[in-house]
Amino acid sequence: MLYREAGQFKATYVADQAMLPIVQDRWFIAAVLGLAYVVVPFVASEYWLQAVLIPFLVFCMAAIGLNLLTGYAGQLSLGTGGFMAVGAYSTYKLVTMFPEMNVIVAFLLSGMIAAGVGLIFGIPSLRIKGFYLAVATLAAQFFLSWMFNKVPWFYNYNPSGTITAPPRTFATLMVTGPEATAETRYLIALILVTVFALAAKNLVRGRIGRSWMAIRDMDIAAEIIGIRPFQTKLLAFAISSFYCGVAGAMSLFLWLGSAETEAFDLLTVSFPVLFMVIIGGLGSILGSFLGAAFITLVPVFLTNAPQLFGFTMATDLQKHLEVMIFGGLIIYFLIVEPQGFARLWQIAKEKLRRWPFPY
Amino acid sequence: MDILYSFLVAPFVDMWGYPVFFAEVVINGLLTGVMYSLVALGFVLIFKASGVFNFAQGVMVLFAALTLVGLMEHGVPVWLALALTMVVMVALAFAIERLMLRPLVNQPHIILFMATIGLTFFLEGFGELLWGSNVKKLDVGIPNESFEVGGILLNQFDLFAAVTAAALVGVLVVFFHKTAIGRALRAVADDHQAALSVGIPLKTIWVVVWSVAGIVAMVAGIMWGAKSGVQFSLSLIALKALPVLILGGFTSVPGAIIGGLIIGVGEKIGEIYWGPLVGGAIENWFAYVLALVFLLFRPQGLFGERIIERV
Amino acid sequence: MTNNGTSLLAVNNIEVIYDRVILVLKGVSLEVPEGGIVALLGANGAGKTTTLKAISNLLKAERGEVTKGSIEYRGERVDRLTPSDLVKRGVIQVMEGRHCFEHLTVEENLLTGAYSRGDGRAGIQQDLELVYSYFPKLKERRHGQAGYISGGEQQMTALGRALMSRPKMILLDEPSMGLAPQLVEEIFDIVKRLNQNENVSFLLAEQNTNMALHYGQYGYILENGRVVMDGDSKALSANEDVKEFYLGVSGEQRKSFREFKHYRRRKRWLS
Amino acid sequence: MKPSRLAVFGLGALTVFAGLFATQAVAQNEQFIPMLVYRTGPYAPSGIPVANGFRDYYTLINERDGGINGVKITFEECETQYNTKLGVECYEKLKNKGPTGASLVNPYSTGITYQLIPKAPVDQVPILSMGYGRTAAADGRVFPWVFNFPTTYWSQASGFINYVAKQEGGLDKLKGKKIVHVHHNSAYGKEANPTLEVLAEKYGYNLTLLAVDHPGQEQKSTWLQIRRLRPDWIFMSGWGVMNQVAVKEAAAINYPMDHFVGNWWSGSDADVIPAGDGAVGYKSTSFHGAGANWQVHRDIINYVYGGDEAKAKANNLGEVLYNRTLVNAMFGVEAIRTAMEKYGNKSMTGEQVRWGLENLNVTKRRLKKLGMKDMLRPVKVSCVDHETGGPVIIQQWDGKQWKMVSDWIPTIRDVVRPMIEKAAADYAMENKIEPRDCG
Amino acid sequence: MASARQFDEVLLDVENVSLAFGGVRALENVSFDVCKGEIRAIIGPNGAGKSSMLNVVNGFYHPQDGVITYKGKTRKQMHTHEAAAQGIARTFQNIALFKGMSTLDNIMTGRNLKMRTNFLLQAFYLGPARREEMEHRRAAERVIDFLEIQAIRKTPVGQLPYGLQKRVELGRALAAEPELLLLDEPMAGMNTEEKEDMCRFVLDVNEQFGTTIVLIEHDMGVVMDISDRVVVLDYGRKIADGMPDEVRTKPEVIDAYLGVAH
Repeated sequence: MLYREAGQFKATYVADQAMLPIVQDRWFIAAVLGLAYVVVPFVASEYWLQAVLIPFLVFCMAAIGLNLLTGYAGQLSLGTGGFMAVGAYSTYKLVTMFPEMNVIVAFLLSGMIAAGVGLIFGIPSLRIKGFYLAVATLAAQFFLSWMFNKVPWFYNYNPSGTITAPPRTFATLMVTGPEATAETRYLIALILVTVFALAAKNLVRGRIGRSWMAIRDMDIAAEIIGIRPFQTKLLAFAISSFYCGVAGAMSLFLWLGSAETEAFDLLTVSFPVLFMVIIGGLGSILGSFLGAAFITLVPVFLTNAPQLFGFTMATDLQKHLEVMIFGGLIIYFLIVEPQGFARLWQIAKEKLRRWPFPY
Repeated sequence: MDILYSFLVAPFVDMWGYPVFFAEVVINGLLTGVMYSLVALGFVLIFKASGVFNFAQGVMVLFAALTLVGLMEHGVPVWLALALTMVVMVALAFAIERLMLRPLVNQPHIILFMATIGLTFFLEGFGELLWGSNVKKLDVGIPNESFEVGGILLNQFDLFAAVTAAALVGVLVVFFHKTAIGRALRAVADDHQAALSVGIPLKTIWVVVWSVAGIVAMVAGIMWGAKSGVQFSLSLIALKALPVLILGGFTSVPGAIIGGLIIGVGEKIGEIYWGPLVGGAIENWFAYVLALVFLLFRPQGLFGERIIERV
Repeated sequence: MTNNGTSLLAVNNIEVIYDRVILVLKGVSLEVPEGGIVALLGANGAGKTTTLKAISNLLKAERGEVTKGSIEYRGERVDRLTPSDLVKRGVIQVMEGRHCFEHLTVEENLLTGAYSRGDGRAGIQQDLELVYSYFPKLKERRHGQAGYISGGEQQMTALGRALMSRPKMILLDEPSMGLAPQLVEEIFDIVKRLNQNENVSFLLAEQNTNMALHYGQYGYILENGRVVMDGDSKALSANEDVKEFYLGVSGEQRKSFREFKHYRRRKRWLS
Repeated sequence: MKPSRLAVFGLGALTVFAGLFATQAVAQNEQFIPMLVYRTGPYAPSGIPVANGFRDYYTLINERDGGINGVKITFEECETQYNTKLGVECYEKLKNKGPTGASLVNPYSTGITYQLIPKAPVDQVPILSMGYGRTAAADGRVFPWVFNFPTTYWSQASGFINYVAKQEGGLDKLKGKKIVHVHHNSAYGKEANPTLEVLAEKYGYNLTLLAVDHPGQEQKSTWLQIRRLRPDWIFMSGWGVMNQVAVKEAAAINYPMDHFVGNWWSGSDADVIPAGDGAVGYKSTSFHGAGANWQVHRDIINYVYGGDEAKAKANNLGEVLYNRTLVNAMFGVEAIRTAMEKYGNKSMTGEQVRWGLENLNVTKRRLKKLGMKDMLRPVKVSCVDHETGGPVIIQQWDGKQWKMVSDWIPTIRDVVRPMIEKAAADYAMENKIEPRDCG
Repeated sequence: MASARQFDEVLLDVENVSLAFGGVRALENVSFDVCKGEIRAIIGPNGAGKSSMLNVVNGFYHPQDGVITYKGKTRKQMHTHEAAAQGIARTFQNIALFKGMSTLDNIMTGRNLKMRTNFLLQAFYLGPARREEMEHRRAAERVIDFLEIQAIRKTPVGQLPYGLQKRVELGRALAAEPELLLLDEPMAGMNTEEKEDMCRFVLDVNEQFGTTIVLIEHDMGVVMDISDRVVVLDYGRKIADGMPDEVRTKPEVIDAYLGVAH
């Protein structure tokens, strides 16, 4: 009975509609945020920040974006990488064209540009559904990466075709470029993710979220209720692409520092983000975090595990085993709970609620 | 105006002016398309019979080719290596059924899709663990001479691949529509639970389907592996099969072939006649745009089964 | 159950849990005699479908599990068998909502039912004719896609498909759902004929209590995962509570649906 | 999974993760060199000989010489799968290992190099991207921490043109010749384009650029276009499976293979083996000798493999990319040695190794001593010039092995160097870097 | 039996509507009217075109022929969102709830058309968005109270038993405060007790809110008891129209639909 809801009554609808109506949940989230904002920057090594936590945050952002589209609105997308590339390249263009522009503003503007692009590639969703819709988003993915590679204007005509995040400050604090400390970049990423995760949560529990889920669950019924499918889907595409765009900008400016289109590839970005969303839990913001954690952290853990346990093996053998175990774990967790970690989390809470009684 | 001319008129003038070359482009496109279809077929088989979009099909191609070539490197004669590889693929099908599909029966498509991603990772590691990551030459004795017919250059190997693919499709069409097990396969694809309830043993069906898909993967592996050597990249040809699948419909064996041919010819013509105008290397996205245009007119793919929608 | 000795199917005190948390059946026992039609009655969500699926072993596919009790068919424990093993032994379920294979033709649908049989083409052809003789409408539609035929025809297809496996026992879930009155009667008549001519036993989960008790010899009433009452059809039909809550009859008169607006008596067997 | 098991799993994972925070004790008097390798993944066929070359050379130095002036080399492999993101993770993991941190880093991937370039001055880890990476980094005033000697993509392209001119009988014969550049459609693949374009203007040959999309398994349209164009020469900047398919397709359209020249990442053993006999005659550029008949190889067989030649061959001894990394490892070791001349025989810091790289002077005599006599040309790096614009050599596949078939071919410095300086200046401006004064 | 109520204001008038899919005729020249405030039943065998008729009325299908007059406005065909905006709501034969959402969310979705705030306000849950949400929550709660489904407010509807799902679906339609409510087999698959409950709700809606109801139902008892007028369809044609008692004695209706037993 650790997790007791009993005795927590809500007297107003406002309280009942709150994001975290249960007091234990509120404490838990507060603890996580405290840890992330206060403890981690002091404790974590640069390796942890740069190679583990910042990418984790970038992928959280992208996964939330994709979850809005795929998990909530039910539109399968494999174009995440493409939309992230839009975010990254437009931030780069904005920041180099207007060196005085605040870099965070540039992030948000690029998000909007990505939203616009997402809108265009969302148009086929009017007619095409399910796996077939993936073709439109794949076209987006391949076309965008081709375009950023082919049109030299996007990389300021530099001969190598690679874009590099120039050093920029945010209120005297160096936030991008090589001089920016990992701690700063981590905190900026964390703030962005917190704000946008909150916004996403608000969206999905309100009118818009409900219309997305309605379209996802039963588009015909939704239409008959008066939800316009086309507008609703397009809005999902736009908002989702906005998140992906910001994630792309973050990945260039706060994480990688320099990138070519290959950094936003189908196999290394779009698919993994989709995996995060599925294994984390479709239609769950928390799931996006859990999924991103699984896909980004487990390989890191597996890479480092043999050394920690004190045995070494050949690099390739280790990698092969690592990949095999990772694949096995995916299957294992799906068998344990097909609806993803978010559902597993719920079941665990359910059990805690009844603990120590079996049912 | 010039731009309009070079996009809208010049390519056609070119095609008209050099018909032999145009014919060669089309023929090569068709032959490439057949190669795509070979990969797409494996997807179709599994999707049709179990509703699973098998992300691991590309890796299965690699795995089969690796096994074959690995055995041959150990001095096993070609015919025996082929037979042994088939055995391995069937064994793999058994393992997949037992460890992955059975516990996930009746789950939504997207979950099974995700599980095949896990399988992809596993097979990637496993295949290379067994046989190493180095590139291997694959030669099962298919002739590979080029010859010219009326100014058109043809390659024996490409023709051989086309004939093989045609034969495979023929066999599979008969299998699906004329045999009891084929009927059962289609029933399973429609409704797992109902299939279970009428006594169709999912176990057997899945093992059969995955075995057949494994063998198709082996054939695809031989054809593609002969071109590029057997190496990790072989698993990436799955990406080439995607637009084909989408165009042809996930559930149609002939669709995989026609889709492959359309994509093959379309992307070659696009690349050769329009590619240079925009800097080239447009094949990848062009294939998808082509598929997209078709889909806008037929949302279920060219040969996909009609989506039955009722209120 | 009174007429003992020839019990074909016996369910003893089973408990079913979904998703490892949700307890759906809390100890259900029932018996079906050889050649009988037994009705399983109860409100929605009472556990009728779950009971049938527990017997046919389709639960696993829904992450459900029989955690206690046993199920015996002809004296043999069958709760660990696969559905296809059961079909081979002659127990087949016709699921609620028909579940036809939409993209197969009607005839192909029927043929899938014969999948588990080993007795060659001739036998199957013969049974196909038999099914068509029971459902002449299906013969007209034999080449139509099952996704496009009407609800009644789909129900017939589903029943015919089950027949193709030469069953001894059919678990029939909600055959009347969404069907016009005339069709409902037709379906039940066929059930009766099958029972008499082909000696097929039925376990019938049904909302339409009237029909179920009319055609069945014995009935169980399920509420909230428990059997709250059982008895032969006549006895059940005569029971005051059954009359009021399941048959909509008060005293000797059928009550108008308008009346319930203002007054209702609560049930006596509360669970 | 029951919550208890879940908890145990979680706790276990946590403990292990916490362990990652702990720093490890390190021995003094060691020189740590990180190795970013790709023994798995799509480019493993190239990555394996690369990794083995590094490993064998460092082991050789330790076994034969007892380290660099008595300082043992320690190294650790980290698998990147040629994936930029994993590469950065590896770099972060390894950059602080050893008593003085990473001495230098050989990223062996264009993407990873680009990532590390901005980090190098901050982390004080010099980058040696030998014959790859950012060409503009050859300007040492803007990129003090990045080295790409002995030569770059741009120099290489000019070397290829010089080679063609020689074959055709002089630079003036280039006029009207048709040259096709088949390139990987990526930043790497496009590197040679500007140089080839500038030279086309200068010498009057017709240049056609044909991009091949990643990964390059299907190149029919490219080779159809080539069949139609019938170019006199083909230059290729390919990578991975693209090379193997291109060689096979070239043979299939009966293109004269000796007029088909790959760049130095398109001319390894793995690139030609799958094509079988079709590949015979195919050429590629290089900046070092091929084969296993150099002194250094004999030393490796003796000291590293205990005389077991077969085992050494199984570990790619003498393959093109293996030899390339021997050279690469040698440069790193020699830079450390150079630094020690100034700072003393102890573990060098990244800053000191950087000095060593910038003042590296590998002479003919030094090469002979290292067992690499004539395997490559002497190299002298300077503050301004981190590339040295060294010559290229052409090798040809004879069906069994790569053979050198040309003399050392000079590059066209007067065209390439100004281009490099312009690109470096642009980079400096965009990233607000004040170029240093090299006096 | 229903006391014969009198209605004169026509709310919906369907004239000579024909509908075909490919070559198959689903409706042929069907005409009927629905008066404001009445309960109108449509009966007929499976496949007679009853659901198609509802789909035409709320704009999901577009008839090839015929005109529809709704609230005095005549048009050839409706559009779904138009129909919804003008107060036509419906339930479905095979429950079409949003399975992933809770009961409350499903009912709130029914109020979607009445909500206005844009997504930026929503994303940050600012004043107007919050106020609007609360206002509609109150409305949704009224529906929940009315249907007596307070206990399952937060339960995902996918987990609810069939009967309750039907009730939630009715709730979703009611939340839109419709003028015309189309119910497609609201009592299919229910036992008598549940049907009694459902009838009570239908009658209450009709009486308390004055909502006009068009109802497809197979249970003749229900149809006879609660409907004011009945249309009978068979093979896409209208074969009878009138008071329940008139209709059920017609020989055509008995032949096509009721069978001898009734």
